[in-house]
Amino acid sequence: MSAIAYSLAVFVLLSAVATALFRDVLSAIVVFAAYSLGMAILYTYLLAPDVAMTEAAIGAGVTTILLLLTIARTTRPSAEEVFERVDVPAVVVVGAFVLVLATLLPDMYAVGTQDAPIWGQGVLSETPTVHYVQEAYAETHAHNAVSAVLASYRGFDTFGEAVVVFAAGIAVLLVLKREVFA
Amino acid sequence: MSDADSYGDTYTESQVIMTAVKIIAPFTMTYGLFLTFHGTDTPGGSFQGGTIVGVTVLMLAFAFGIESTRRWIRQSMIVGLVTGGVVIFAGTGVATMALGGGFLEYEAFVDRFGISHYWGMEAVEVGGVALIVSGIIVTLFFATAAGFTPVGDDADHHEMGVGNDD
Amino acid sequence: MNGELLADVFLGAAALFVVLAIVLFYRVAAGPTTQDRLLAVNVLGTNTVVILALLAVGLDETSFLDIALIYALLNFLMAIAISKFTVERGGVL
Amino acid sequence: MIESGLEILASRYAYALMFVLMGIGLYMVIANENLVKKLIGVNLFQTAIFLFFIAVAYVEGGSAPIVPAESGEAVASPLPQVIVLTAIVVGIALTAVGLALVVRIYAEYGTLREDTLREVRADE
Repeated sequence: MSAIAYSLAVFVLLSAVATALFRDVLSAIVVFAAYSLGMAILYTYLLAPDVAMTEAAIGAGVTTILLLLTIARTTRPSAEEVFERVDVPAVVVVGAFVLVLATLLPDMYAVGTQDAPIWGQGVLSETPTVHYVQEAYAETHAHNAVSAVLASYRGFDTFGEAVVVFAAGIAVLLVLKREVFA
Repeated sequence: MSDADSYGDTYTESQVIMTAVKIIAPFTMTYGLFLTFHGTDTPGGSFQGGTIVGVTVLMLAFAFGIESTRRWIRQSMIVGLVTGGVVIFAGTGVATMALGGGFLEYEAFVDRFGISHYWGMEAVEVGGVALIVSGIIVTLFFATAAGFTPVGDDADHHEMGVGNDD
Repeated sequence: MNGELLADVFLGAAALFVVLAIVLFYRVAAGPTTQDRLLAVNVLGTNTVVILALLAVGLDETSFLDIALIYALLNFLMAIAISKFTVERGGVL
Repeated sequence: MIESGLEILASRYAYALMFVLMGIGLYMVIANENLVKKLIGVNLFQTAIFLFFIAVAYVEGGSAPIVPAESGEAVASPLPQVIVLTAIVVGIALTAVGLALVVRIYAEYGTLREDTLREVRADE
């Protein structure tokens, strides 16, 4: 039943175009929140509940508010016309970029097929994916394979990500030169 | 009063928002904690749970004034949360190394103490990532809300004076 | 067989709601003021909760309901933030 | 010819969507003058790549990666999902750094438009 996926794709595309074309930054932020909603449903449909949850928590709460605070601290340019004029040279460049990428399309595996190399057909008999799916519960006693990979198999990677988030927090405080909680 | 003044000066109380947040905040807090602690069995986990706990604080800040919430949350608390998270995460890894395994190789716990692999993961998820993420979300929010005031400005001195009261 | 048919009905309903979201998007794009757009996106958020619940039944994944729960809890946050700034700064934001 | 093209598009819709979204994100970074909108464009580009990873992990008719699954049932791959899940959180943290830089630029130069900014910098 891919009717959901197709209509979601249309919705996401519409909101992305609207985000790009709105002249008023506040409206662009509001439309970007709608884009995030569509993306979260698409992730859910593609069987990634953990990712959809992250997108829901971040997209509904944090992104919008950080963007809002930024324009509240700086400026919101007054706009007479609703939409921006389309920048034709940029459209040509971007169109060429998308066309070059689109030539790859026939060579990609269809969405949802198990022929893809990630599933270990052909030369690769056991890929990490196959191992995780088959052995994750026996080896880590975690029902959620995503958590098992996150905290156990790829724990070192997660440590790096956590430190990057930590460093980003410090960077913000340094850039704004401020002891926020003093 | 310039544009760059802090929000505390222009905060307006809204009965609707305060009531709504009072009702919803306990639920979001509980749900964030649920996701954090239950992440190994159901979808969710420390990244999501930590974010939702952080968002709860943002919600309170919007309802009750950003300045007063910032004063209510002490600096030591946030710094403790974030650095504590990094230390717990790294400490778990170093502990496994001290017990003869690799970095974050929880088999070492199983061999030495007989506790399940599962608890090593819980320590990293709850003690490490959740603390870091929730602390950083709150930090990012308050830092962006405070904005940038050039050094030596009057507003800066005023705020420092406020900060020294508690 | 009967169960499969029922799942298809739920998925079809979800698709219908997505189409409804596209229709609603007209108000987001056209809404003359930002407040109109904000309300439209709020309605889209409520719509999302319904779609996620329908997907949970249609795909037989009860865990998808948790995502719907997050949206139900956090959806009002953006409206609060924008209305707060509008009040505090006299409509300038 | 057209029918086979449509069929390719229909079976690989997620990748096609990803390409177009990448294009829109790139357009926002190139063409929009406002720095905040440029950052939104970077975010859009990012989500397009997340979509690619999630589409790779998807299995038609499978279930979410909660194991142990019933035997013989296909399960979506957890590995790309983990990568995306951490990347989203890191992405918002990095967006916040960008926004802090935007706030700082506004404090220094009093504008967020790229063309005005270039003029102001040229005058110095």
